[in-house]
Amino acid sequence: MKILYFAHFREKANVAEEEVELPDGISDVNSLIDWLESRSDGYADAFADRDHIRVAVNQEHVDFDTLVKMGDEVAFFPPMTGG
Amino acid sequence: MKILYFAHFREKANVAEEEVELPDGISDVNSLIDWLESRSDGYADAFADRDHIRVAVNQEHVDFDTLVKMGDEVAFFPPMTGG
Amino acid sequence: MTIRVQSQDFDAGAEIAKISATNTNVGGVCSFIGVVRESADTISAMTLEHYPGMTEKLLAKIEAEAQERWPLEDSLIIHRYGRMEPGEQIVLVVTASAHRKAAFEACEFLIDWLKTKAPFWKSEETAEGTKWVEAKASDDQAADKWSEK
Amino acid sequence: MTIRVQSQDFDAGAEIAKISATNTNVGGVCSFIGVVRESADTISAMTLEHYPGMTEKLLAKIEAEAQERWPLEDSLIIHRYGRMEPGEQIVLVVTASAHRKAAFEACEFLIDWLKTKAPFWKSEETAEGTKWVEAKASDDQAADKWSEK
Repeated sequence: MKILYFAHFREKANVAEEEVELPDGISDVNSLIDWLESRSDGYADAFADRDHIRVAVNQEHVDFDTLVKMGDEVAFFPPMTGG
Repeated sequence: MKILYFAHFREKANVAEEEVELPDGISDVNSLIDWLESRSDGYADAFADRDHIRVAVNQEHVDFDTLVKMGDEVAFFPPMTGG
Repeated sequence: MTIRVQSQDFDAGAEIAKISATNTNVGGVCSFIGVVRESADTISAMTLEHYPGMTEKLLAKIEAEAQERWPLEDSLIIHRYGRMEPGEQIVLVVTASAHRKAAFEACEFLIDWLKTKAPFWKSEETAEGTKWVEAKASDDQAADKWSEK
Repeated sequence: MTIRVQSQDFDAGAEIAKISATNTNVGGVCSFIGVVRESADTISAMTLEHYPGMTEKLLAKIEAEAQERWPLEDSLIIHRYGRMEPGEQIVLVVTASAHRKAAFEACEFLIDWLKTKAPFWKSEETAEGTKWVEAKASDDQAADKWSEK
């Protein structure tokens, strides 16, 4: 699975993009976040405030209960501030 | 009194601007229109549909019961269609 | 805070760029360009007549009202008169503000107002000859929505 | 019906003029230019980051939605990314329609949407260092008013 990090997610996790092998038991965005948080203090910090996490799976903005699988492109970012 | 005519008022009355001496008894826009109508068939035609007459006295859009006097600049025109 | 009533065409892009560069408090610039449209009657041209003197006076008044109602950093109204063919520009309204909502509202307020309250009259050249354009109820309604209670 | 996501600046005036000349069904062209504003914290610059690929996809989708909801003759969105200083242009939205109300509504819809739903993130350089700009509730409310029932 390819994971992209934008804005403060990139800064706190200290990675812009990575390929990960998913451990067993990860089926949706919620469980993916739980696992990522456990990887390091930086990741834990990035994902601490769940209300401010936005997620896209294969470039579609989705909810946390969306299913994810190997081969997906998942992106984490804060609420948008364009325009 | 200086009277200006715009759009179809100018075409029907066949005058763009004129200086008139007011006869006695003309005190407001209503009585001014009554008098103008009586001057010729062209004027009568121009002022026939009172709902579509707009009037300005000294370049201020006003109601028909507004008082007028010698020295005023009075203008007649249809509803505006700018922009 | 500029008003121009003129027969000659204008360079909308250059005018908008000028307003946009006003000062660093400007966060948004909204503009509207009115263009002569070819309607169902296939107009070959239209002619705009106005009331010189009163037009400028009223435009200055309404621009001042927009300045009072919205926190504008700058604004511009250019309105043409005379004969214009389809595709030609008739009117330009530009508003600049710190915030986009103010810029949008003031711009729409000004154009709605110009349509119904500024002393301009349009005549159209159609296949059957020249005729005066009738005022539209929808334009009055658009202008009325800005009336203050 | 054009979308550009780019780091370089754009000539807003020339872009607006192009849309305005689309065809003789165009009666009104509305445009909005978003500009980097010097705020209370006196920003020296801001940097816009985006999600390449997803941005273009979403912008195309929202432009198609605007085309469906309003009778537009043409539209243009240009959104920049990268570092920009106060006074620089960030975004341009232009809409052209036979009628001004459609042009205004579609333009405001697009910019409200870009503020809240397009994958762009701003960071500001302030006296205390660089910080990410927080999303504003007022922007969400502006975008929500366009939600279809």
